[in-house]
Amino acid sequence: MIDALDGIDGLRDAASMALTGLGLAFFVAGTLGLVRFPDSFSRLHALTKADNLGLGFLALGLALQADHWGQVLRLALIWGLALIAAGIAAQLVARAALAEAARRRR
Amino acid sequence: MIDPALLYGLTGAAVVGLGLYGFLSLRHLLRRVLAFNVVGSGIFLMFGAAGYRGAVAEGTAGADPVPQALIITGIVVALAATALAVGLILAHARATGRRTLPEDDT
Amino acid sequence: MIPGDGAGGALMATVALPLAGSLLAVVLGRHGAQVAGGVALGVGAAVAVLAAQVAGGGVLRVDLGGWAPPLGIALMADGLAVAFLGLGAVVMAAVVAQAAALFSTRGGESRAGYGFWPLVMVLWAALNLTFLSRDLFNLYVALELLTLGAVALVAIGGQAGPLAAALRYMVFALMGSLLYLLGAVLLYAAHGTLDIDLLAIRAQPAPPDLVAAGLITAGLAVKTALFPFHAWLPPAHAGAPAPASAVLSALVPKGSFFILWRLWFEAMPDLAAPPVLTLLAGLGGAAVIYGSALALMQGRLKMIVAYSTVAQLGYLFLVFPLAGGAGAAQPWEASAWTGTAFQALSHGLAKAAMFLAAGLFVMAVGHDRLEGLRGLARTMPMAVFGFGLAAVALLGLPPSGGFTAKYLVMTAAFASGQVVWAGVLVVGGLLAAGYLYRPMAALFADAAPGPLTPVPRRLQALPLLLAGLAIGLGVASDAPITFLAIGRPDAAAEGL
Amino acid sequence: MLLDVILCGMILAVALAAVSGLGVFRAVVFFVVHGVLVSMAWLRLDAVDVALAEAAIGAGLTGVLLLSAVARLERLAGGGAWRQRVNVLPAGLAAAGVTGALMWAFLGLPQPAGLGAEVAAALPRAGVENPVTAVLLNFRGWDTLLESVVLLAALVGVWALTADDDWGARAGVAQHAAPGGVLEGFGRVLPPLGLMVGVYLVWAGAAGPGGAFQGGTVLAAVALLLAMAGLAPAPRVGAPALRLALVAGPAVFLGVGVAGLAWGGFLRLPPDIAKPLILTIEAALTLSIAVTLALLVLGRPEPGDGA
Amino acid sequence: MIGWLTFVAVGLLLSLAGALWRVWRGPAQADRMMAAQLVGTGGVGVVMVLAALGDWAALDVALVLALLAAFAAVAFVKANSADGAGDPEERAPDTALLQPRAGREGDTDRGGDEGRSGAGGAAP
Repeated sequence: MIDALDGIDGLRDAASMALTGLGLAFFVAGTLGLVRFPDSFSRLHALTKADNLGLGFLALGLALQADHWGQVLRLALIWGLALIAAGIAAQLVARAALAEAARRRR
Repeated sequence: MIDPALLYGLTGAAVVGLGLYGFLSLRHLLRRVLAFNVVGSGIFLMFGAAGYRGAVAEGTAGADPVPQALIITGIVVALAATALAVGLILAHARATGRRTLPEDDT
Repeated sequence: MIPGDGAGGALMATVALPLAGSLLAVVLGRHGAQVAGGVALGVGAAVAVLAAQVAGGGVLRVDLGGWAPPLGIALMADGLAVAFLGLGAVVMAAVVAQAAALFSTRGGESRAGYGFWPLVMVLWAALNLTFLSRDLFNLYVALELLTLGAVALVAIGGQAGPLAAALRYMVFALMGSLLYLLGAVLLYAAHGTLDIDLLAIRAQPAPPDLVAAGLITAGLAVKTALFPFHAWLPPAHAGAPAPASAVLSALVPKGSFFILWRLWFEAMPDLAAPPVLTLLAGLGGAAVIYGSALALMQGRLKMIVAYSTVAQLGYLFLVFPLAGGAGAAQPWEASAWTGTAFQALSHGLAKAAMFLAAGLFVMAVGHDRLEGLRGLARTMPMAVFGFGLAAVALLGLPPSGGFTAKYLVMTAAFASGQVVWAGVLVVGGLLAAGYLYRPMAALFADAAPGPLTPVPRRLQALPLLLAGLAIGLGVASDAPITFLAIGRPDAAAEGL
Repeated sequence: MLLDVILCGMILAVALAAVSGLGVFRAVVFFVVHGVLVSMAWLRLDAVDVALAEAAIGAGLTGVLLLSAVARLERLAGGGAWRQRVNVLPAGLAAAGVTGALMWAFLGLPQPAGLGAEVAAALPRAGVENPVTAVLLNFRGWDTLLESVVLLAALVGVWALTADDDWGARAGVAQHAAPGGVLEGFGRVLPPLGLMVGVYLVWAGAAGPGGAFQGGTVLAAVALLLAMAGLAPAPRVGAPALRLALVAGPAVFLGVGVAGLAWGGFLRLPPDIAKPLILTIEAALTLSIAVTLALLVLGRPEPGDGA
Repeated sequence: MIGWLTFVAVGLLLSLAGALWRVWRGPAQADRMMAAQLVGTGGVGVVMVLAALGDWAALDVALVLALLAAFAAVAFVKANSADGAGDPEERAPDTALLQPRAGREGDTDRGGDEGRSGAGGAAP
């Protein structure tokens, strides 16, 4: 019974390790995109998508480790807020980059 | 392995040094205010490290609350001073068209 | 020692009243002057009651919130603190009276009229707190409040010159605050307390204490505009409106000096290695010479008076080698200690009188260049006579308080064999005669003064009153001397 | 342990980058990043309350304040060749000297000393469970009262820099945003959530990390966003309601302090009613801090030129 | 589990280090702002992992960081708009810039090391 119990625990740990690992991978991808991509817009594209996905997986993975529901709720709220923030920031920064480039061309 | 308190304390001291260097050598007033904030955060890091060191020795849970309270007070006081400094810098720039103190302008 | 009972009320009122006044002035806007007048009366009464309590019952301690140090914050009123509170109350009363005419908000709420009153009352509360608090971090917050209030007052005029002066003041003051905070943090890290009396027990010449003492001294020296760091003071004090520059010059640097005084005589007396004390006094001496020399070369009256502040503040630093330092309490230490207190009080009164008088001259003539002030003695006799009396006090001629101060410090210098400081006093006095002669000559010149707006007599009485007090301090000097002895660190050793 | 070494390395690198190199904008961005890294460091040092304050103020408000100041300063005083640095050697020597002395002092610290035990001993009589809030609002309440007055003094100082004929106008520059645009959308979506988080932080401050400052800063950010998204115009400098809100925190705190004289001493909170007193003070303080910080970041009234 | 989460936290920190390089190098102001945005989001991630490692109360810090993450970008965007207080979306974008370019660095990178209206001292 006990090892069955830790079987589930083992499963839970394995799942959260996998998810957090995936999250980390997306973050690394986001950073690589930011560093390697040629121009502002493609960098913005890379970082916004990869990071938020990464954060989502990370939140999911950590939710498995949570002690009680309050933390899972907060993790979801954090991810939601981060999504909003990333979406807004990406859109506005892109427009600003466009305006800045336009100003430089004149 | 060196204990965390010492690591963060020495980092705080180094951040104070960097901030002080910037504060004394830079001429752009906004950068000097920024360097002032960097020195402030270095001081608070040292203070927090001392607090952490005190608490670990006494075995109380969490860092020593008195430095934490003083650091929060210090952060808010630093923000107030920064806001007034920025207001002054903008008013001075509006009056004289200059970003530096008169004696620093070549 | 009557901790924390009703007697604490008067002590708290000296700080709580100006705070409440500044809050009220922020809300009431147009009636700032009346609020400040009420606060000036209230604090005056509180200081009088406090003086009676301290004279009767000795040093008075209040543990805020009922929590004793090291957990809580303690405020303490001894003879020295109450004397400085008294200086603040008198100068502030005169400043409020003159500012009421300058920053009147009867017409409608104007910018300067709105901003001046809360700032000057916040400055007053912070200043009183620097005289009373026994907790290093509490003193840091008081110093920051003092700095923000003072910088905002310098910039309240709004022209380009004062704005640059306010910015330079802020840059120097922020540097001073950071160094002071660093020292306080190290002391807490080493001893687990920030209270001056507990530090006195726990301080020992170990690396953290030495570095902390050095940083705190450097920080406070920057804030007191000691010689190498004085560049910010003259343009700031000259650029501010007259009532503000009276407060800035007469009181604000004394707040940070007072903390330095407390630290070297009460928190870390045995840490004071003689070379450090001599260095401080040496910089003080250099400030006297350099400040006076520059005052000689100024064309504007307010710049002369501002550079005179740099010089006069230098005298205060002579107390460290004469009365500080380890070893048995020498008999002359008490007189050097009391003499420096007198110097601070008499300079405060005289300097406030001078700046208020300068404000009246600017009100009359429109500017403060010396050539424009020629012959003002005939049309504004009371203000010019007040300026003259203040000059007597600054020079240290008998019977002024300045003379008593110089006499006490000089006898201490000769008794302790450190004659060089006596030399500084003499040379300083001569140079002061030099830079004060030029404005006096202009004022009393028999040229016919040009067109000027009449200045009401009741305003002219203010500088005269303050200067009279500076003289009175010397005439009736025995009462203050005994009062200052209450709570002095080595009270046992009688003065010369 | 490796985590701390890397984090400290990054904090140092960011601090170095913030003070060296050319360009003020880059320095400001590095400072915002510095705020995020330092709030992580506070978590490693077991100081969650400070991490909250650093995240809200260091990474939040100070960044907004400096970023808008940079662009405004470029418009007012941009262009013209000028020397970035002067007296580099003395500055470097002084900085190195202070750093060396600090490290020598930190290494020379005797046995660790702290007040953790005293606070824990006095906590039952403090009225709140969170030791940091107990220190901030009871043991050292005097510091916190003065600090709220410091904020007010800074705001009055900033307002005193207004041009004479602009007095009485709305604080800061007139903000506007594209109707129905992304920014206005953000201004509609975030404030309810932000309000909830802010109030939660203040309320949670009694038992766990949080408190008037952290909550007040988040609420200030929400108010700023409403202004920046053009949804709510900044209040007029002379508005009586605004002035009462500004003064509420320090006034209530001072009032409770004076009332303490009846219980034996200034700022004395009797243990049995300490909690309600502290909660009222915190509510008033949060209101004042939120309003004051938002107005400090908005800056002096400038109705005329948008520049 | 603790070891793994520490590894993840270290990995996230190193990815932030990459973003720091972009903040230093990034030719245009917008690049630097993006990198700051990434550090913000990455910071939320690291704080979440630290909360799982240590005290779960640290989730509030991640909450505040996530809440305020977009503020720096909003302030930057508003400050760089035409009158310093506007919104970049108020004027129609100049779409000519978005024509695909074969292989060349995007137009925004050809600018000098400093963005034209960019930072600080005009003298590089």
